[in-house]
Amino acid sequence: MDARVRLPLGLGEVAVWQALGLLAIVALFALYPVIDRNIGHVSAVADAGYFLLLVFGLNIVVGFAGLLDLGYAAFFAIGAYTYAMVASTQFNLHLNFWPMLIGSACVAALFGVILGFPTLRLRGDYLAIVTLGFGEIVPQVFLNLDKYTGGPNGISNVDQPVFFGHAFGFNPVPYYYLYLVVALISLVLLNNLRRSRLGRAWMAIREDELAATHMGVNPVTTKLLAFAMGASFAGLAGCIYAAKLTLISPDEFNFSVSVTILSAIVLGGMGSLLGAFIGGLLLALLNFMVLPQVTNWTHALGTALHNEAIQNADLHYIIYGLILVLVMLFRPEGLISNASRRAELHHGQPATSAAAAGVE
Amino acid sequence: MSAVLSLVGVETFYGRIQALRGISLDVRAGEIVALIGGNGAGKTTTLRTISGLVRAAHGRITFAGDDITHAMPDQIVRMGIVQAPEGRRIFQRMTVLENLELGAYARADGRSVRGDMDDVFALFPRLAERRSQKGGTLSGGEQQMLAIGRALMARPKILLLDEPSLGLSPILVETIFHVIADINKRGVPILLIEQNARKALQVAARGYVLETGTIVKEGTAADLLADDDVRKAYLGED
Amino acid sequence: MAIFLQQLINGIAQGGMYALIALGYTMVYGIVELINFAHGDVFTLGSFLCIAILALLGVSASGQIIAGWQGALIALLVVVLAALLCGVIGVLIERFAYRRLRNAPRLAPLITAIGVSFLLQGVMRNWKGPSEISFPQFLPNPTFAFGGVHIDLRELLVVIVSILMMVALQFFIYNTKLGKAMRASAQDRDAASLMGINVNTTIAWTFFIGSALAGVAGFISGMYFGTTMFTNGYQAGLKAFTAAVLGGIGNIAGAMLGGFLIGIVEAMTAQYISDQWTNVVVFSILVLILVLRPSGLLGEQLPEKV
Amino acid sequence: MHRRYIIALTLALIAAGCSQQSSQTSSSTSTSASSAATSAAATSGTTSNAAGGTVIKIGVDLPVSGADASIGVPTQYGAQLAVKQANEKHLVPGFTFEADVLDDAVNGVHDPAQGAKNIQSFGADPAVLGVVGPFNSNVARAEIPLSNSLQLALISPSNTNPTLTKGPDAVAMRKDHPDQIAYFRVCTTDDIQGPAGAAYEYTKLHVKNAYVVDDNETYGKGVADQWEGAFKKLGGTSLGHDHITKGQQDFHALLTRIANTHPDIVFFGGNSSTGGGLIRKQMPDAGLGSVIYAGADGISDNQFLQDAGSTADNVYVTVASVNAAKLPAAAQFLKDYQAEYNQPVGPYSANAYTAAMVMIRAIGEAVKANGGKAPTREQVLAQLRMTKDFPSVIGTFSFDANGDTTNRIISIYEAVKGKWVFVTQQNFAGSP
Repeated sequence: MDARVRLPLGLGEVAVWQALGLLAIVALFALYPVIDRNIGHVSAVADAGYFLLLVFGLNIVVGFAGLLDLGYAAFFAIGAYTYAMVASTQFNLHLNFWPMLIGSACVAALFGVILGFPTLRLRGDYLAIVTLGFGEIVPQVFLNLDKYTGGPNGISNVDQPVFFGHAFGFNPVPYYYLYLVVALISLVLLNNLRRSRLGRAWMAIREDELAATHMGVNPVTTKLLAFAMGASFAGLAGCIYAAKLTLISPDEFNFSVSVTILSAIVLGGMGSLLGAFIGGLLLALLNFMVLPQVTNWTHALGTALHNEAIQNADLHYIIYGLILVLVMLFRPEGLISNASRRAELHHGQPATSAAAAGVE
Repeated sequence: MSAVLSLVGVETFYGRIQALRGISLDVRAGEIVALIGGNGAGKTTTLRTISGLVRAAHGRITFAGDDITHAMPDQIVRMGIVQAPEGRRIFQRMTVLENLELGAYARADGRSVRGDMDDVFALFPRLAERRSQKGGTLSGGEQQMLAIGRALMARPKILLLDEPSLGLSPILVETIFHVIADINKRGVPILLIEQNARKALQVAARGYVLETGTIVKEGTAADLLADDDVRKAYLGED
Repeated sequence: MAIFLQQLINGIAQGGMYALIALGYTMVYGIVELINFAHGDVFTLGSFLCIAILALLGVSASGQIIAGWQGALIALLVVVLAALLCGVIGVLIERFAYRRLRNAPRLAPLITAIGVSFLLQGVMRNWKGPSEISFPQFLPNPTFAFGGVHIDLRELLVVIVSILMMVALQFFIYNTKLGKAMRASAQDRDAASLMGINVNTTIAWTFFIGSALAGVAGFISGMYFGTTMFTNGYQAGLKAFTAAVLGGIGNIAGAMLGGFLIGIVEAMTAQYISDQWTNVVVFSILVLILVLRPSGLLGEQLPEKV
Repeated sequence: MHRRYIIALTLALIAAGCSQQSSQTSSSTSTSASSAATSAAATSGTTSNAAGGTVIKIGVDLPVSGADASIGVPTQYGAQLAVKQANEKHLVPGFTFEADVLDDAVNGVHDPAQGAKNIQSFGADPAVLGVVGPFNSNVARAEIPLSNSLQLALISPSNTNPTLTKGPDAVAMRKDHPDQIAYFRVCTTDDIQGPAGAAYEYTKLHVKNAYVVDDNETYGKGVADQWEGAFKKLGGTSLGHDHITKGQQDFHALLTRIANTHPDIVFFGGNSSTGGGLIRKQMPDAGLGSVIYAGADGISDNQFLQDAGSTADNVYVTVASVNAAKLPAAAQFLKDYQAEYNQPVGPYSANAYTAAMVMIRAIGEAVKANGGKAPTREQVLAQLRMTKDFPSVIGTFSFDANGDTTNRIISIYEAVKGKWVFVTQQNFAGSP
């Protein structure tokens, strides 16, 4: 009854309707700039691209390897600054964008290892707090080293990519396709990575580090690889981000960025690639398109009603906060989660403590 | 003799996994009842369900005629159903004295607490020596004494003991079982879970055998000790 | 030397505020193992509530000084009301946003806490607008000088109030029945239930006390700085949290020590290194402490909970 | 099951996002990377007067929320008033102007990246022929390369940092069209403002020892350096120079350090939104209550007065523009502004009005040159570059080859018991 097709690139076997749905989504994304001729919209949707890359990267660290990272934006900053410093008037270096795309990813990965190394022994909340510390320190260092980074002004005049003689300029469409291509490659890559030896090692570490070690998983290299590969995605995202905006400043990489990326993963469903994708897309749309509109609506409503309070109302924070709370309350395991995981998580009854879970 | 504590058709779930599949048992006034069974049979879950730490999805639990199926854990303790849980679960960062005081937490009669503490110290002289030591620094046997002593501080109308002899040296096991018998002699009925089925059935009046969430056998302790299946499965005899 | 002492006073005053906020973090973490990201915003909300209560009492930011017992009475009334309101808000947050998730995957309550933080910031932003708002400084502020070092009443107030609060809290935790119930619930929630402790009520009380202390911090911070802003809780919260970790999370005395140390480190960094590096220094300390001694300065080295 | 549901939801959301966008022609499509980033309170207001004809939009990019709002909003009103009057007076027959306002403040403070995103938004809307803004120099640094590349005219009412128009930095920012400047400003620069303030405070207030603090931004650090250099040249002593961090609230430690050097004056380079008022407020706590506090136009706003409260006294600021109240040409403007908004003008309202008027005039000329048809952005720019002896409410001026105004007037104000009081103004028209 249920006809199934095998997808290429190791994406596995899915039902026909799922394959068609997937195809429709890819087609929709591929054609979006043709459908919507408004450059401003394309630009906003393109910006969802860097956010998705960040979500993919953090998903390796948090979702696959179970290492709670609250300062992931630091690597985004490192990637963006790497490219901005070598491809702008800052030092009058103008390295080419394409090799630097890889270069930024490598530098970010290197810092992933450097910042990951001291945290290897730490678990759970302690790890989260150390990464939070790094997330605060890194942008502050960029802010203070103004001789190299332009301080609070950031670095402007960042070079834009040129693709076989075709300059990207300020037109968002080429950036949109660049993000789309990078995101699609990343998805395929991550999907295969998840089922590779390394991917299984990450999940083993996530479920039980001690047991994984006994099974022959080297926790040091496994964790460092998670940090490095996770950070490399942030490096990629930072590089394209800096090139598209032609400007970066340390304010762009604060705690709320880390938090938003993390909430996309948790919202989507921890450890699930599809979940990360959906969560990332939903939050990007919410933050880049829907919520900014809400402010405009309340403003328009206030103007129409001649009510200054409504005119100046800013519901962005309130709505965003409410969404996070409500989704977590009603679907603590995220929007996408497989059945076994759900069963495991829903056992809790009001009077049962976390310790009780150990009884079964 | 009527039952003090009675479970009728109790079913308990952890998520979708059913841990208890219709347990019915009674504990009557003044008796020790042993609950024996293998790992994962549902013994601890039974006690947790009685104490209200997990909710029974179906069935009824009554205590002295009152329905306590849906009561909160603290209410259940206040009614006099007191448990010394598996693994002792003493408060590691509190002193022996503080642990005992917490045992009496639910009691309204603050004045007699001091006297009861002396009784506990009389029962376990080791605890008296270590009264201002942190719980976490005690040895396993001392922790078990503290766990039982703490339960006694609540002046239980019924005592639920979960694996009191687990991990103790043979001498300490003897001591603990003496104390259990001693407590029972004062008129406190006890529901006892034990890995050491032989010892348990030796002090108990009656027993229940639990397998995968169901009671497969019940009877007087003597009958169970004599039962072939029980001997094979739980007493290590061929 | 005088300058060192003067900076020490600055550090202790600022540290007292961090310590008060840190107490809430450490109590809540101790009992439910949740980094309550909304706690910093409850602190800011405390300042906002004080401003509102003062307005109701007819005290505005116009700079009127109310001396003597009248001023003291108003201050007392405001701080008590703000603390009560913050406490109630803390309890409501726990009841509606966290309790359901007590046994959910660890990240779920963390995200919820962040959501509540955004929600509170949003409410404050719409309430008083998105810029700095003035906090009425209605108390006289005499300065006491000795040996080249001066301390004013506000600084003295900050230090005295925070130390008083901490001593009271320490007494409460160790010597009252509820305090013991809190410690017991923090160590083993199930075992606490088996002692007849109502764990839900105990956790609610923990949030109440922690949030009420944040409300007190909101008052003294408003008096000390004279302004507040809806985003202040974020930085203050992070620093206070650092203080809690530095002292050993879950440890009351540790939170106080950590708070004062962070405040002093900040002041000394501003004096002897540079003002712009204070955050880097503070967060570097956080990282170093956690890497070298995860249990903090006063925390006990216990096997990790998994 | 729910997978299908979520995919449907995603598609619905995308669709919703698109339709909302298209129904709101004037809305911002860009936000900051920060989740908390919001385009705030007064954003995206569209002023239009249905006079008929083709709509030409003038973008307005200013910080109009948070601590910057108290100076940003009156500036915005200045620009909007110009647009309204242009429509009423049919200054360009056959065309209706619209002011399209975008906020460049994130969390209540001006943000360069947000500014850049706003310019990209304006650039994407073909109806936008020019932009009034930005307010802050660091935002300008982010926007100038963009506007140069897009050849979209950018006229700032208030940017005072000299490196935006002069020197190697300015050249680097015009890399796409080095010879076709697209950035202009109607106020003078900090190489005039800083020394003017220093001279006033050194000679008139007789202060000799200064401590300098800045917020480390383009504008703040720039004006602080200019002030400090001039102050030392006059014979004054600089006891120290520190940078503060954006978002900082506690300045007690810094002020104690400053108090230890016993200055006569503390100079702050920066904005009210970056700490200008809070520092003043905390000065008495460190024993600096009677020390003179000075700054430049960045703190010449109501937010400063509000933040500083009772300490808003004995404070001197410079403003890189005329005091409109002193100019006969501005009398009508002041009256109209009061009538329209029922509040007094801000320090840069007249400048924004002038910037918008210059823009409208250039568009009008371009329309004429184009035979009555809507001009291109390049044509508007060409007209702007030719602006000569333009009579405005802040005096008659031309744009020089760098896009700077030839009108070089510095006004000095003093905060007296919580109010800004005009002290004097000086014309530096002859200076380089």
